[in-house]
Amino acid sequence: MAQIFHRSANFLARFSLLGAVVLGGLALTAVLVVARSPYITNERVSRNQPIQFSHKHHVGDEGIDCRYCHTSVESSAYAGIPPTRTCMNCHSVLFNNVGYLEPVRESYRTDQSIEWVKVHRLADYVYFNHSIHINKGIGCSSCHGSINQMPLVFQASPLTMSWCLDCHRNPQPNLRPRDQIFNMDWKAPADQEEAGKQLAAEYKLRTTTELTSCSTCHR
Amino acid sequence: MDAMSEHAKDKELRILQGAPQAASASGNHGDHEHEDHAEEDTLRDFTLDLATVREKLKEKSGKQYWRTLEELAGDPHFQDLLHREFPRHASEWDDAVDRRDFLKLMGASLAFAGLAGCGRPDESHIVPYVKQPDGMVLGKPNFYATAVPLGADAVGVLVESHEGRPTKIEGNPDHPSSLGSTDALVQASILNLYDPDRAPTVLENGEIRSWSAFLDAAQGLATAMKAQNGAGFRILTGTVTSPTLAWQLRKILAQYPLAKWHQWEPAAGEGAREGAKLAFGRIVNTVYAPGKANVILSLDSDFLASGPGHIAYAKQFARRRKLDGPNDTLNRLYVVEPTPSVTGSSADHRLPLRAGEIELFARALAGKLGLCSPVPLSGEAANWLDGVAKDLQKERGASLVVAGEYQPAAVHALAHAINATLGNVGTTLYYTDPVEAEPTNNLESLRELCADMDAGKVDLLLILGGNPLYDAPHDFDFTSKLKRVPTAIHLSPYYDETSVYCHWHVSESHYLETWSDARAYDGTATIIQPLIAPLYYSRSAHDVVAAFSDKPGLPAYDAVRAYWTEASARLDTSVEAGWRKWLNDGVVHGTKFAPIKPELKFSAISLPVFQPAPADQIEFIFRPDPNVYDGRFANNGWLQELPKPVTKLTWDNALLVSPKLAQKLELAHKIASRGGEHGQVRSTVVDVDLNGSKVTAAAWTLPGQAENSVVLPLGYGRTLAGSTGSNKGFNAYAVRTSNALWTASDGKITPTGDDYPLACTQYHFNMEGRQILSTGTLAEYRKNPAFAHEGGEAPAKDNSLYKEFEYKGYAWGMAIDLNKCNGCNACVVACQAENNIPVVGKDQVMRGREMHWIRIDRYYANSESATSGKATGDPAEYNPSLDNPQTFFQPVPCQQCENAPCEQVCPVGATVHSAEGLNDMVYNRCIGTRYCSNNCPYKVRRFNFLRFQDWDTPQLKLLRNPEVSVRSRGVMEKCTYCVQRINNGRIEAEKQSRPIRDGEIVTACESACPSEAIVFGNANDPNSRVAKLKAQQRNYSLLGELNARPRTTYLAAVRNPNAELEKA
Amino acid sequence: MKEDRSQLFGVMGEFATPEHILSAAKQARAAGYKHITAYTPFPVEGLAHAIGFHWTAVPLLTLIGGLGGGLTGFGLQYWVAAITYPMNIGGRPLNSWPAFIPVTFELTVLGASIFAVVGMLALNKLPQPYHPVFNVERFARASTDRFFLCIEARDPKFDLAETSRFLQSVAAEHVSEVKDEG
Amino acid sequence: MSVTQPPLNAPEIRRLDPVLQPGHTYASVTDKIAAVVLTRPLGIGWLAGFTLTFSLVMLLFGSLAWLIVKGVGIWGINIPIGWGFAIVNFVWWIGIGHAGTLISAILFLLNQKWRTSINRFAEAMTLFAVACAGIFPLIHTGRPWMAYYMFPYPSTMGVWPQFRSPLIWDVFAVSTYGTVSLMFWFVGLLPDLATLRDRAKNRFQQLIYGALAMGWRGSAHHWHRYQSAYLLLAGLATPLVLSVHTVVSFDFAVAIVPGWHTTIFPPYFVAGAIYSGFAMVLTLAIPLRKVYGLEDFITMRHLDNMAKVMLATGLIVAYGYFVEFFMAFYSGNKFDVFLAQQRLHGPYAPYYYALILCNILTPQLLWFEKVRRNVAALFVMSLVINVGMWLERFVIVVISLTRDFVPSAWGRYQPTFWDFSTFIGTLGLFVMLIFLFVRGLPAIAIAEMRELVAHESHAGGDSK
Repeated sequence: MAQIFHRSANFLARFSLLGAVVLGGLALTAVLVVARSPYITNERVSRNQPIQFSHKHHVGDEGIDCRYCHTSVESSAYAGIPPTRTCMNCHSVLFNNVGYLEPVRESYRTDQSIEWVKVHRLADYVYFNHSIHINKGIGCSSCHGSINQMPLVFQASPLTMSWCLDCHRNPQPNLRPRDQIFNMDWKAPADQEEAGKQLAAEYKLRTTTELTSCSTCHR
Repeated sequence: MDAMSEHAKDKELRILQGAPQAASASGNHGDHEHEDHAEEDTLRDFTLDLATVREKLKEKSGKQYWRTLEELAGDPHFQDLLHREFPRHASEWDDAVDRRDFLKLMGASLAFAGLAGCGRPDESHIVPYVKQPDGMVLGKPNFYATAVPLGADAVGVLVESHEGRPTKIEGNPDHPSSLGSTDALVQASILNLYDPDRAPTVLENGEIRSWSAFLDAAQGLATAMKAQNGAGFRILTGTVTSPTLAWQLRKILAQYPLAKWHQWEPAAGEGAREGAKLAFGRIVNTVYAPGKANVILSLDSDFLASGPGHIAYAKQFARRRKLDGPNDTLNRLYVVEPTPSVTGSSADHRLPLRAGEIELFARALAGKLGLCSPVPLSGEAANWLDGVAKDLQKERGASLVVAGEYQPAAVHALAHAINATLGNVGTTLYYTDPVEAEPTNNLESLRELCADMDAGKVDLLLILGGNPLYDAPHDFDFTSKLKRVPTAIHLSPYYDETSVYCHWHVSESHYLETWSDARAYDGTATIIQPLIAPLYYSRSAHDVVAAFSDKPGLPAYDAVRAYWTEASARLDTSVEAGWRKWLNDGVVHGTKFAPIKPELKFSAISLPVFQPAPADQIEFIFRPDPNVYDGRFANNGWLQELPKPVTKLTWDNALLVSPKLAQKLELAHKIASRGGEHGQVRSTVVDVDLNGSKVTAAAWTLPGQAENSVVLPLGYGRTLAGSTGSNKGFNAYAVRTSNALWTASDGKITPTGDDYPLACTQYHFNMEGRQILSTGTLAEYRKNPAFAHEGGEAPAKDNSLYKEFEYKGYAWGMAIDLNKCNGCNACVVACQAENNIPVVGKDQVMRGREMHWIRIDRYYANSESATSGKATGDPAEYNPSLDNPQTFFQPVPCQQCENAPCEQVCPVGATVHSAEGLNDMVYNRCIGTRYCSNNCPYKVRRFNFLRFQDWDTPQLKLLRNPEVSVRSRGVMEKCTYCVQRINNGRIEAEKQSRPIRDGEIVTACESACPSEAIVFGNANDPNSRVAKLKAQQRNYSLLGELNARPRTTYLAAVRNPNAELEKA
Repeated sequence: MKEDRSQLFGVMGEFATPEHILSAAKQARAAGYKHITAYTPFPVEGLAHAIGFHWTAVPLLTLIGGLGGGLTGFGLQYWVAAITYPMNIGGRPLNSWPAFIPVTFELTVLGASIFAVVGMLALNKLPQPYHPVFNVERFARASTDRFFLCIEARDPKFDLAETSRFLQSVAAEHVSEVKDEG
Repeated sequence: MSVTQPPLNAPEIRRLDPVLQPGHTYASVTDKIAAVVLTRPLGIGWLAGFTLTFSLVMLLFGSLAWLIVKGVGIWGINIPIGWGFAIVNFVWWIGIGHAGTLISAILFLLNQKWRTSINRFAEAMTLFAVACAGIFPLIHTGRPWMAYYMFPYPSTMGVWPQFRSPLIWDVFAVSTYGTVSLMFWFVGLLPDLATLRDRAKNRFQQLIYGALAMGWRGSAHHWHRYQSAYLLLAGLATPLVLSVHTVVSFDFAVAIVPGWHTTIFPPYFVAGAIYSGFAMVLTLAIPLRKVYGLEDFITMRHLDNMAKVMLATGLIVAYGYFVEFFMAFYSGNKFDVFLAQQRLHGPYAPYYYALILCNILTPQLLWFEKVRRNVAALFVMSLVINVGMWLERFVIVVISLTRDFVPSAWGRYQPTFWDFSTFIGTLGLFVMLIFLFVRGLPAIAIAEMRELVAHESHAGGDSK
């Protein structure tokens, strides 16, 4: 009988089989990697805002406290986005005629809200509550990063569920004394391991099982 | 499309969003924060968006509404005009802007429905306030006190508001009609606010008019009327308890001396008024104190579930059913009634009698008590009477006889007399001046009006609320008479049957949209304050009446203020001083009526001889439907889908007949194979010929119904109720005539041969000898306090191979006292409102897919299974035990089993146990295998077989509770003990690092329950109420033998029958 | 007509029955040939032994695959249920090992089977669509009803003429050269 | 029997037909079987059948599309009956999928020569049945697009499947079974693909079969490893095939629903599976041998043996039914007792009686050789048994759910159009795949037939 395939077919056949397996593997891995990439999590993606509001300037340079604008952060689930009036408290006097603040003044004049682009988008269905985190010694920068160095705010953490879980399973490394909560430059001290334990006790933190129960975050 | 992202959007409604601003008590005209997806599009190109919205919503509802918006809200000329004409209103009209925002929201939400993209969410926006109202903390609901007016009563409530959206109604503990609880109607009334079918604006002969146009017209008419001194000016209202409205009306009558004010309340009986006249020569209001009575006899009165004060009565009554140990005592309730009611079902002794025979019974009782010559009774009634009479006499001063609202004057008079002789006046009941501002005989009042209309004496008819065209006695032929009236003006929330025949229709504001006031059953007044600016161009009765006064356009707020400024004099305080407190407390202090001591001018002897209809004659009685009442709630999906307390029917009314009669007339039930016992029953259709007119109805065999008495429930068969309520059931008004408003005879029932599918959520009523609802008598309980544990019982905790999980912190648990539950359904609707539970519609209910997280099972304790042994428990198969069965109710929410069978079988861990013992349900993890539901012995899990949630109707988005995920299609859902409330409560406690206090967290069902039957709390804390209840011997767990270890347990029902009657 | 650059792969004898090829193989072996292969339309008992092929690694591979699969299976389940995210599932213990058995078993079988099949193919150097023997015209019947014995050129004792004669001597019906194109 | 009949060594089967009609050579069997694939023109019958089944497959796709659009609500399921046709069909198909591997593996280990001519298409049938079955667990979920949650993969949520759930066991059991069956089938095919390659009539066939054959040349080394691998696979597939339906039965046995929670389930499900499996093999074999004139290879002996297997497994199933009742009353568990009564005179009693008729009474005819040798009778009976086994699953899955613990929640079930269309669709898919198979691949293992020829002729030689 005549030879059906050329000699090279042997290599091709084996190579393609192997290739298929390898490719499949790579594809799967790729999916998993992308799911964790900024493309999906929006981590470190900064957004253009209607007004080039610089947290760096207000927080870092002027040293304005977070709570001056995000008033309900200690009491409510929502930190709260400041109403135009809050801006005007200062800007009716300061820079009260610079062009780039016109949108603020306009909003105040016309009673039309400023539309900020949302930066932190939590996963669907999670019921996050700012106040309890603040009250239990989790500082702003633990999740939001060094806002005081961000001219334009970006999302500093992946905000994925497993990221949340990391801390809910072992909060100690992120616990701070109450007076450090709003300190953007807080760094864990050398003895954080020890301090963490003490703070956990002081704050009466709930057990890991309690903190990782589904209904702690999902309803 | 990806349902997940739809969820997300909905959750985002939390930080809302251009809801029309709340004119909240603090008087702030708050702006609002949006956090929307497609928000930007809607802003960039507003007009385009408006277009799309209009487009989208045309299919939905209220075409005119959208045209109006174009013409009114949009059109600047119109605005100028307004500003010129009524500068006083300029400010008010500014909220047209808010309406635009409202549109944006709707545009956005509609966009959600469409572009809910899979995968990567695109940019979304945060739209903060420009000036944030003081006292508003984003994400924290505010509660405002107001009242829900219904008939001759008003229930004080606290309304939960999220960023200006009223979302949930709770009872107001400071209010006498509520005492902190609510009922199904009150809970559901909030849905009417957001009803997309509401009349959107003012119409003149179907053409859209502005309010100002109406004011012009009104003024025109007013001058004409003035000219003829008001002759031919008629005002028709329902029962009015609003002092302000009455005050305004009286002023009008003063201005137009010849004008007349008529009243027609279709579902309120004349008996009480006429009976009082008969007994005391004047109309009085009777206030009961069931809590003080040891023996109560109800003469066809459903005082636990309907009529003024029923919530308070239920509470007081239930407190007397409290049973902590064998030494406690119970009160005793006797009920004589033609058709099983909630009250009758919780009676210790119940005697089914035709409504017409109740008077005979009352006379007989009077006779026994020596008020008149003895009246012979026959059969069971006779020895029943002896027992009751003895019991009542035994408890002089601590007994109570309550006459039913739909019983004739004589029965009421007799009740007054009997209570007097028993020395109950002043102890278990007292009298006050009537709560109604203008007590009149409604029937005569309407008759007179009709006569005048017929005689062409009426030139201007002002119908404030109500729907006489639908619910007036049909022999009055209101329609043709209304046609003779040159100008008829109708104020009502919907463009309904009556509106069609009126020249003007004004959309009536919901009580959450307007200022007003109302009196409770004991006279206590409450200022009704708006929580939200009107969603539509609607107005209140105050506005309409003012339009004819010399102060046209006087806002409701001013009217109310004005009245109370005047009235406060009598309260020795001033509005300035009292106002804020009144609003805050939800009651105007010092307005409760003082008891009066009317002199009894009546003796039973004086009554004419009474001859009851022959025993074999079928009597037809009319009763308001427990859910849609007189028809005004017909378009309320929650109430339509709510299984009626005793029949468990939904979406329809049916002719209720007794098993015996059903057998005689060969009326049958066929259990459809679709849905079956838990869904669909096909029942015989009959023609009812009555008073010369005819109606076709589905017949429903109801155990416990008096043999020859049939019930025609009112409120159905509406033709213009709205998309939800139209053409449901049959219209009993069609055969209701003025001479037989409540009880008719000489009618005929003839089966047509067809049958009709009825949606019945629980057809099987027999427990098949399983340990489901433990019941006993007080005697049995005293003999064996642990009787509930006989039959199946949970295995000991330690006989498991494995180590038990320990619950060290809180262990949430619930105890439901079956001794207190009367099956009133308040919890069911409360749960629906709290947890964003969708309405699925009749077809889906008939497939056994209703979504209620808590259901109320109704069992007949002493009923035998059907003779054929097929255990179908089909009343169609007659057996004597169904003539007057003992009825029990059992609320069944998720049992939160510690060894949850559902959790073990879920492949993805979508339902797992929390550290506090909750059976968590994680909607976003659920893939919908329904394995958990199969494996749930209690069948409390509910599944979104289709997309049941309404994602499109923007109004309904405003209603949703932002604290609870809105479940998408294909997801299992169930009761979580209101985990959102638990979490919020815990967070607050944690912030103050203190333990959660007992009673700090209440579930929606618990807070609604008038009889305090449901108690929730931390079972680990021995001092908590729930732990104490669970410690009782009556405490047992449903199907304990399965060892699922439910956290929800039940306390066995203990009835307190009269030993003598038992013997007899 | 360019000259034939193909080199010799071996000579092949064709037989009619299993019995013949079996004896032929035995004799070839006896004659001291090392590199012998037999091609048959169906497995012929003892033929492998006759050409001196005894041990195969397939069973060992299968065992390894099975063990691997099983351990992975149980390990995964234990890790998920008891270590990475321990959750109270209906009051069942974290390590509900009886519930983990089915999956463990299935993965054992899966692992073993895959190793068996893939191992078999790999050891047989399959896929190998091209092979010199296919150059022999009559070889087509090797998959129908003919039995072939091939003595390869790399055999130290191989000599085209000598070996061909040997094959005829053991009653091969045809003897043909097996060429391998370069 | 004629003298020409080769006396097989085993005396007790001497009086039976041969597993292969005499007079066949290596070439003749090869020609006959390969011809079906390589040379025989497409008959009008085949085309008609294919068209019909193909349109049914379109119906299936239509139903699935609508399902995805609307949700599982288009089916008759409700609360309390959360599982309806989807799961019934799943169990039924999986059951059918048992015969193939059983024949190839277990009968192979038991060295049953008669398996040879039926194992190939029995295995094919297995694969196709598993394919049909595999559709349902996926689509019966409320959110099929989320079904990947059932696989263990490192998600950004840090959550994993819940391995205590029998549904997860299903996922692994069914996918393993599918994979192993496929490999088993392919390994068996290798030599035959080589045969087809070598006999191919055109370049196209050559390339296709050549590629699939992977260069198989039947060298002694190949055969040696091949046999060892095949034996091992058989050894692995045997416990696997038993485990699969055991796991499927766990879906019910592990739950607490009365009528599901029974220890008898695993054995009786497996028996039931084999029962229905053989029924289906008969349903396919009888027309197949007729149409393609393979009576020589699929002889009465095969049919007879399969009938006997059906009889045996049928009796085990009957025993299962009996034990269910016995345990209900013996244990005195009131829920089980109630359910037992329900089966006898509940609203669904007719289904139960129908099932008894199909699965227990009818097969008793197989005691008679006359029936076993009547091809038509066997064919009809195989259909009856397939129906019966479907009913059994319906009775177990649906009827148990209609009346469980709390009477207030009792309900009933009525399938909708979409329930039926989906089921019929899968039937279409199954038959269509069979149609493609018989024309694309040798329906009978040629190499093994040659082995058989060798064996028989050898035996014949002795008898001389």
